[in-house]
Amino acid sequence: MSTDTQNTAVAQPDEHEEGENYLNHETSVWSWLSTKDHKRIGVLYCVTLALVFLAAGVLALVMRAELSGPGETMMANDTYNQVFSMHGIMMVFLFLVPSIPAILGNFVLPMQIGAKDVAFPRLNLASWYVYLAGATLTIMALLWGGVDTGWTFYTPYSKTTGGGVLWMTSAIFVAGFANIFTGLNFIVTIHKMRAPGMTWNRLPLFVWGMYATSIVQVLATPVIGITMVLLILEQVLQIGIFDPSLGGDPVLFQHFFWFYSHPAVYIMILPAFGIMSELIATFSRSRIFGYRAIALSSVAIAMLGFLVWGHHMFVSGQSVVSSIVFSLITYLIGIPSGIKVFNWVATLYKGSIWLQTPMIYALSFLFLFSIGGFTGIMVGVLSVDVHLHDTYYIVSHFHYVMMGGTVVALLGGMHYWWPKITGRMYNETLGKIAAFLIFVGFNLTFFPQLVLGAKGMPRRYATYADRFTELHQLSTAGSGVLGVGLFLVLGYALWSLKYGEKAPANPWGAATLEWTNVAALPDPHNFKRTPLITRGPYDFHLADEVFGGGDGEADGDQGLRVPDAAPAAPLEPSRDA
Amino acid sequence: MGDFWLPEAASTIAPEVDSLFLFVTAVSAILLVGVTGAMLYFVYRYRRQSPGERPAPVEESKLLEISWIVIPTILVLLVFNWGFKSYVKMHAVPSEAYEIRVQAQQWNFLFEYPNGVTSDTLYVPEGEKVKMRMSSADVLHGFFIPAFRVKYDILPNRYTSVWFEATKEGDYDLFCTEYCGRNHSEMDKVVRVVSQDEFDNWLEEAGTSEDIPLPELGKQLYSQRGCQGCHSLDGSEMVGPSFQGLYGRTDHEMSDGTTLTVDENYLRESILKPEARIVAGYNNLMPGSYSSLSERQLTGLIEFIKEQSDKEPPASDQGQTTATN
Amino acid sequence: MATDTDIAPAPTETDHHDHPAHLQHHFVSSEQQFDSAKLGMWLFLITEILLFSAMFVAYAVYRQWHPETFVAASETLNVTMGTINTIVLLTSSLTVALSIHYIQKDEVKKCIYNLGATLVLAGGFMVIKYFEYTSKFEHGAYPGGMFDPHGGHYAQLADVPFASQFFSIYFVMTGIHGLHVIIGMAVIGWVAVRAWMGSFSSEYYTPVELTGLYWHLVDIVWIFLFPMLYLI
Amino acid sequence: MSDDGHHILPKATLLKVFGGLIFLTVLTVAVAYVPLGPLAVPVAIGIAATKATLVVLYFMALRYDNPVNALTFTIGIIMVMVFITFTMIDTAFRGDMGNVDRQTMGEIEREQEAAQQQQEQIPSEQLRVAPADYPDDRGADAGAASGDGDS
Repeated sequence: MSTDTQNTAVAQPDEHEEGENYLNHETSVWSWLSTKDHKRIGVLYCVTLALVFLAAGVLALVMRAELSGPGETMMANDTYNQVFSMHGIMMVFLFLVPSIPAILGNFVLPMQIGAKDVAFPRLNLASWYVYLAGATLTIMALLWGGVDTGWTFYTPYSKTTGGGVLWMTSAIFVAGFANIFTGLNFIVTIHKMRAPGMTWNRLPLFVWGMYATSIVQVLATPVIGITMVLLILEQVLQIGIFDPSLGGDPVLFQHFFWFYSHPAVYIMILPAFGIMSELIATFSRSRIFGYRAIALSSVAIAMLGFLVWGHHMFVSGQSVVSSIVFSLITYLIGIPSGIKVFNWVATLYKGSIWLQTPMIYALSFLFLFSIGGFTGIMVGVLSVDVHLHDTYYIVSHFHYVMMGGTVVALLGGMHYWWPKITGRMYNETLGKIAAFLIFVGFNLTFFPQLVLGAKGMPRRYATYADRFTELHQLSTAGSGVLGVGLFLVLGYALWSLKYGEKAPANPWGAATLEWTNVAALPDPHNFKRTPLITRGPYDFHLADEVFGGGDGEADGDQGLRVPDAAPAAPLEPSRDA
Repeated sequence: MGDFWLPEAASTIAPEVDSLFLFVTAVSAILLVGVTGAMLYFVYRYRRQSPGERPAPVEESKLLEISWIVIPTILVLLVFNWGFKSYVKMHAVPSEAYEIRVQAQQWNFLFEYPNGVTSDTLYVPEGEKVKMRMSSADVLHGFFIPAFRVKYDILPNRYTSVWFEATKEGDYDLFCTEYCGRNHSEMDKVVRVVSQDEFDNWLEEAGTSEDIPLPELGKQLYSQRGCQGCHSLDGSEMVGPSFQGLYGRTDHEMSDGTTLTVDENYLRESILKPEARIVAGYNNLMPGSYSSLSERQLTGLIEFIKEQSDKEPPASDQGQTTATN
Repeated sequence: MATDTDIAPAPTETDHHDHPAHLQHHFVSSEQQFDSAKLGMWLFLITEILLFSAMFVAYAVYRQWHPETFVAASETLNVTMGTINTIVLLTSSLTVALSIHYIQKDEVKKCIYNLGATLVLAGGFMVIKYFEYTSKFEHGAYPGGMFDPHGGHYAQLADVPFASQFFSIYFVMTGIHGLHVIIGMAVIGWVAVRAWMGSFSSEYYTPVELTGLYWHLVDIVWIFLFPMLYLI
Repeated sequence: MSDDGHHILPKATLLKVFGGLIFLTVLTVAVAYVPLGPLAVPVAIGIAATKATLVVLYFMALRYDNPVNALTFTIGIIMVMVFITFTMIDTAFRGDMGNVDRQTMGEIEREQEAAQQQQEQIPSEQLRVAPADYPDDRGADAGAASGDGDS
């Protein structure tokens, strides 16, 4: 199996280099800042979010460094509290929630459904600016003395701890609009902008994932917005809804907070499911097993996701009745996620599996997300959660889901679509090394935390009892490996921008429209002609007839196969297509 | 496997929680190995041999799909039912339980026994059902004893409770698990499980705190009420001014630029109304909850602070306050 | 949702060869553009509903805990003013609906008159709201921590526990609703100006229709606020 | 133009709906003065829901609109219901833990203790310095202090 993609495509004619593409048809800074092209907005988001991830990731390394010893090793409690709060807030609200939809959703989704652009391009650009405004407010919060409330802002503590909280809650309120805009845009795009012949049953599963995500974004985000407004009013006007000393109820705040923040977990993970389906289908060259089950389970998860928020509150003073109800529904939501995992594994069966970097990420995802899911079942068990709540078990559980799930899927997706976004190939060998380092580093970091939590190590502790030391040190060591892996990715990604090999139009032999009907670097309007869709998204067995082979010349001796005269829609698209 | 994962079990509910935990862990491990094994096997078995491979589409199997919906559903419902039963048990406080009050504040727990004894170590008798009636003076806190597998948040505006029956003598950890600010991670205490006799003896002896001398009482309060978290006795800088050499200082500078002499009046006011006058260079971070100290406790605390200074009592206008010395 | 099988809409005959000025390049037809805009607006409306929902939850919870307080406190509100405001807002909804009716029939002038009438009614609503607010402030019926009722029938509230919660909810809900009215007025004004400039016709009136939808939602929120706060 | 989404509502319909809305407004105000006991809330909310439905179906023309829009709106409403219902499953069943208190437990206990102390008649020779109005103004002071954001 070829592991190196470098030496094959060099000799190939660079047909795609001629003519204009979305990167070179305009090049001024202003053309980027005022662009309404969904692909460019995706790139803008990509750069911004990479910076946020870098900042929040460095904070994580700092935290792990502090925890390398039981006492105070390098910072005071106050500093540590601010560091973990900022890590959580930035990762959740400014990185994970927007990440996949804003970067890959923006870039890929319209192409996958055969549209020229999203339904509301101006709104799309506005979403990026609104996001920037939110990020700016975050910086204001830092200048104002920082925030040490954790990402949950539980009252009454968040009311007593200074002005940074005001800025930070405003930041979350504002950044929420960016997500609403994106979600709203995608729903309308998927409903109204599909190319002729692109029926709901022919939608790629990434689109289904984005659709389910967008529903959650539109329905849940307004609630965190109003919750933040009420928290601000609580500080400014003392309205006494959440503050117990004024007659309010702190547990009510938790209801408001988790009504958004639990569905937000699905905002983060559903797009990852979408990417997974694309990767597994393409790199095993087979139709997704149980397409319908995967598509509909995404929507089911999105809806059920609104009924389980109370499982974050089993020991916070909510009624026993509601704990029981929430716990029961929590199990129902575990099942659709399980179905997906089984279906993905079944897709590998009798496929033609090609172990490129994106596929390695996909396989890591399957393993890591399974652990995330099983530990999720564990903390959903009422009496066991009493022991595990607010310990490192929870920390580890949600990192297995958020980092092992979302971030690993995002990395897989970035590698997969990197040729389409940049027109360059990354270095496959380094890619595999980094994927391996990330997998090992991740497990080394977070598996010890599962054990720590079960042994009773509470979360959000700057110092801890001596007997937890070894496991903490193991975890810190793992975070180092993880960090090296991630920086390696950053390094070769930047390197490939300049020195990477030119990418062909369809290096992986994928079957979705963005690979088969779009040039190596997409045209500003995506398609030369609107495609006419006559097949399912993963009909690889039709590859030769319908979309012109696409073995992926990166995997061997085949020459570059530019997509055939792309099957395009007739000039007058007709209803019965 | 239990030793690897879980801390020592020392309450009646712990074995129940543990067996459930281990059951879920075991089933998860089996499923994880199955899924990963199948995945790795397929990856090897069906690896791509030539770039032109066109595998034939696999027929979907309804039976397979239904089986992996139904089997997990049965499993999780089983687990839910199990967890639900022990959760209800955890919440049904037996009526005969011995009640201990827990007062939480930033960053300290105080335990109060029915006879009025207060303690900063939680003494509980072995083999007796004990109920903790908990409240907080400021923000949310959490009450967590890993060895007993009990946890519940402590709220400022209503009582919450947990109960347990300790089964093994020994010292165990007690942690605050709801993030509560700066010294959250230092808000831990010791739970000491002793035999019923020992417990009764301790309770009786501790009950005589009325007789101990004032400075001694102050010293106890200094550690019980969490003063040591912010005020050192050796002059080192902490969140609040050190008590060393504090009493009797004549050049104590305030944040508004004025200076004053540290006397009993000032100490008392600073304990009861910390926000009234702020020492230069410090922020007002002191909880307001010390106003619940009794007169005797206040006096004791002030006497204790006075002992930390070798200075003479301030000379002027101390008529009625020095009278108590 | 999977049952919705609308395929990309077919263009109408006129569209392909000469695009109307309002048609953006990435849409195939006016029809598609209109449908997209309208679906987008409905989605926006449900975000608005969910924005208000948290306040409705707060209301429901506190009312469930302290029903007597809510009855006592709501008696201090001025039902007459509330009723007048309800009728004012309902009328403004009618005028907006009529403005859409007229633009659909190409009667631009009548459309503009109705938009103008809506603006006037919305202004009237805010004026009445202003008088209601000031009369409360005069008697110390501020939200939450500043609550210090005195004078008139407010004085009795001093002894009612949790009355401040009622006024917090009252001010937050009506305040945010009022904010929506003001935003609505700005948008209606802008639409009226554009109508005046002749941007709209029966062929293209999407902004008028979307503004109408928004305004009706503002009305619906008030329809619930009125009985909840003033009557029960 | 096709019919869906561009349905022109006759003026008569609009006026009739408006008439209905005004009638229901008058009705709900009138009913508020009738002592209905526990029925007062459901009746008032029911009338409001009817009014809202009229507005949605006719003024917003959802009745003649694309079914997707109707579905969108319905899902939104369902979510609001879910939010209210599930939150109230908690707040209605907190049971023996009781409802929220207007003050913190600490303040309540402090007040009780203060009352007890007054009864106990503190001997005059003991320390006594704190301002006389203490502790009644503590709440206000604490509020002001926390508003400053001094940490």
